Amino acid sequence: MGNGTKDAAGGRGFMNSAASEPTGGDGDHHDHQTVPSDIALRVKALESLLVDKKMVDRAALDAVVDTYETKIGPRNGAQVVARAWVDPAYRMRLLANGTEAIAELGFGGEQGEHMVVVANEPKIHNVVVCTLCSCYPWPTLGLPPVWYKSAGYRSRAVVAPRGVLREFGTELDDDVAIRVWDSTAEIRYLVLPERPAGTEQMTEAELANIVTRDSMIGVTKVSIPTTAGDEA
Amino acid sequence: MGNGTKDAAGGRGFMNSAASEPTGGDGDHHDHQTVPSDIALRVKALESLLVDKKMVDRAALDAVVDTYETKIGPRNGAQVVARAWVDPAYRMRLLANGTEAIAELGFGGEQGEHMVVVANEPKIHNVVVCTLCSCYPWPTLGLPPVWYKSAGYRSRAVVAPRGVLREFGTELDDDVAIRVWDSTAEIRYLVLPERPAGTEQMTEAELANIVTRDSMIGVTKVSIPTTAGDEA
Amino acid sequence: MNSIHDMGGMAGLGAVDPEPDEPVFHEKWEGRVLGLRFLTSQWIRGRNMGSHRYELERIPAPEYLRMSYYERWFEVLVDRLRRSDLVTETELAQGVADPQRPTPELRPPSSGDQVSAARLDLGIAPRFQPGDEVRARNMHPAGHIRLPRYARGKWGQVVRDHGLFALQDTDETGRRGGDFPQHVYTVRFNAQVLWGSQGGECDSVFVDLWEGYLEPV
Amino acid sequence: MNSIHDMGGMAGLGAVDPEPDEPVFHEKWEGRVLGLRFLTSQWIRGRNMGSHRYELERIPAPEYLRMSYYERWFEVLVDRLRRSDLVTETELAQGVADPQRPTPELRPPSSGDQVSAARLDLGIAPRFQPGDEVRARNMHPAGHIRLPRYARGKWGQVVRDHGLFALQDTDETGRRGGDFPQHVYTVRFNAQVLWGSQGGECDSVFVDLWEGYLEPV
Repeated sequence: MGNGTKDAAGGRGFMNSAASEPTGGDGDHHDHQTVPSDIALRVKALESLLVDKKMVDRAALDAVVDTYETKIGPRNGAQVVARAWVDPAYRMRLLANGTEAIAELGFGGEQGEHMVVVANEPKIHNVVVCTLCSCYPWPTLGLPPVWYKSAGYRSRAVVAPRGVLREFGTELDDDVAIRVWDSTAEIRYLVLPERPAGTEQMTEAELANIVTRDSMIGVTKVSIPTTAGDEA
Repeated sequence: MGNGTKDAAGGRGFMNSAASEPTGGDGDHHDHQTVPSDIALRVKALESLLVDKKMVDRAALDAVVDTYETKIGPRNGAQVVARAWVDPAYRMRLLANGTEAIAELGFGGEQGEHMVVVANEPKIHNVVVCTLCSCYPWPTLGLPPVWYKSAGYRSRAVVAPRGVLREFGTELDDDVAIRVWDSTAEIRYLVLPERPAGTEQMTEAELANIVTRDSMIGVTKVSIPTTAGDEA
Repeated sequence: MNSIHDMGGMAGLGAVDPEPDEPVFHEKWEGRVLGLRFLTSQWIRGRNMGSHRYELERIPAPEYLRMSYYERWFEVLVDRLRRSDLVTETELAQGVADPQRPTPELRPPSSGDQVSAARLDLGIAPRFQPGDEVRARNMHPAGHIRLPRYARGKWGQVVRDHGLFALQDTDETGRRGGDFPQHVYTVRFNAQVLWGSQGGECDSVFVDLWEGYLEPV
Repeated sequence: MNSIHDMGGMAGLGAVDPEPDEPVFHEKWEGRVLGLRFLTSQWIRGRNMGSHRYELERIPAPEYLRMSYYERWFEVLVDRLRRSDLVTETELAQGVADPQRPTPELRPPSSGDQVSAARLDLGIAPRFQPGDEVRARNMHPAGHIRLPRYARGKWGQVVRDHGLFALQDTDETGRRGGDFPQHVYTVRFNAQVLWGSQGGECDSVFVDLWEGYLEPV
């Protein structure tokens, strides 16, 4: 007890992290680290029990985990974005009916049944949150990162989006209108980021490689990685 | 870690205590019990330091603690209520200017500088809360009990006063209007409870003895204790 | 239910703190919880267990804020399995089935179950059209609702009608009384309507709201 | 600041749970914290430490909900003494004064100090009269304010003018820029205006509000 209240110097660590616009970490940032150590054992016991009762098939369970760990993830969404960047007709279909256009590339299913894609423009920046829960477009982005599920993001994205974006290194001009999408119902949102300048020569596959998960949530823009060289 | 999530049977104790209208305790109800064990030592060190620095005089500190522990408490408020019950002119002064009328009995000072007294009537029941903090009329009621400072009371008294009163055993008829006073500024509130029937023969001192702290916060009514006999 | 889960607009709930190269699951048990939730849903169905979301929201605030996402899922899953009598305390502790107990059977859906998120094709006309000005109702029921506190009582403009969806609201026990299909609209709220001068002048928050949450301005 | 301290109307924050024959202090250190807070206030004065209440509200929600009342007071007191350089980390750890450090001096009040709660006699006319209908402003500043979230944007009726008091609001660093004396009014809100049909039809909530929190209806 009490570890949460004292930092190494015996002072109040929490007063430092209480700033309204925290900019740095405090070294204990991922809430999974505070999980009781016995939960792994309790989950294992539940799994064994349900298999023993023939309510759950272990191979099916393995398959679910494998699907979300290796098959479904933000590379799917990056393909959608890259296609929209190179194919104006696809972009129109995507913005008119996200679910159908995303299905053209083979993506759909749980938490992606009702997709809306919102496009960033020079003076419009979109950002997605789920304040009540952690709703997220799984087929295109995979499972959400811890920060998306964090109370800090869920609470502040709707009231202080500019401050939150700044923490991701995203500085927006004052005249850029921010549109925050709170996924309170069954619709799931994907942000279509702006195609960065200097990518005119890139192929669709190369473009997909520079599209990040965070840019499709809307907390960052897409940029050309410095490690990709300057040939473009 | 994890003690909070499992009851003796290994289940989720917190799901039981999560009901919107909890009626019983869970055996770990007073939040001081969860205080880190080292706080007593840290307070002692601070006191020694401040005395050593001659910033605090230990006799003055003892006097403050003694004052709040033995001299200021709800017996003060009970005298105010009893006087109002037996003296109609005092009652009028009390409701017109609480601070001055309370000062007539010698009570005043810190957290009692701006007193308003609100009277219960057959169809009006008053209850006091401080949702933002734990403001409380110290000169008449002493320091607040733990439950008054609890998040449960502060959060629910304004939205579900009838349910909160029920937990104190106070059942109000449906046609009784509840007036909740949220002490958000510098005014402090004292409830003047109704004088119970059957107390016509009691002296002012006897009446003061049956006035409880909770009745002056407004979560209970005053009743004649069964141990007081039936002579009245 | 005005629990801590409805946190939009609050302060003091911690930093955002993204993790570089974050794995899908930080520990193996997290993936198992995800899979177990999916694979047990057919068993919990028909047992009047109500809404998973409702149960998450009933977790008291200090626990809710302490627990990770998958930890909350796990605790709610165990609770639902136990309350629906699919598993017992002893079985959970031992991790093996009690041979004295009958094998559970699958059941057809009951009215108290979690409801499908599918769009419904029922031909019910919408009350509002894109462009309509609406006000979100000021409602504080004890059950699960999908109208965040920060939007209640505020006016906005309907920008899109998504069609009919079953209402996910529950009563104060987590149960639903039926599908209550309603149009779901995206409503645009100006940030300064929501947050006063703290909101950005040109900024907006778009919230998807069932028709019953809205009234005409 | 929309922290967890502004909890009026929330659910899931625990039972009320009164304790029979509760002592004034459950442990000896609680009384000492109370006394130390009182006796150090003259020392903290003049050191631009801002508002004690603001500091309490900055405690992150999980800590705030875990800590007892006097524990919060103690942590804020230690923090203020340390930040105002009246004590050092080493002194706190050892419980004795560092002989190398100068004896602290009392200082006259500074504009950044906590403000007095006294009624002010300045002859500023009130904007509102008892009976006036008013609306509480919808404001969400980053500093300390005394307008609870549940009342923001709601209309009520002025029932009493308590006279002039210094505004206790702070900026986002906990400091005040002056006294800003304003009339404080008790405003009566109908419970159904605040809580919709969840509120009692005949019930009201009375909230004491500085004039600047209010606008005419």
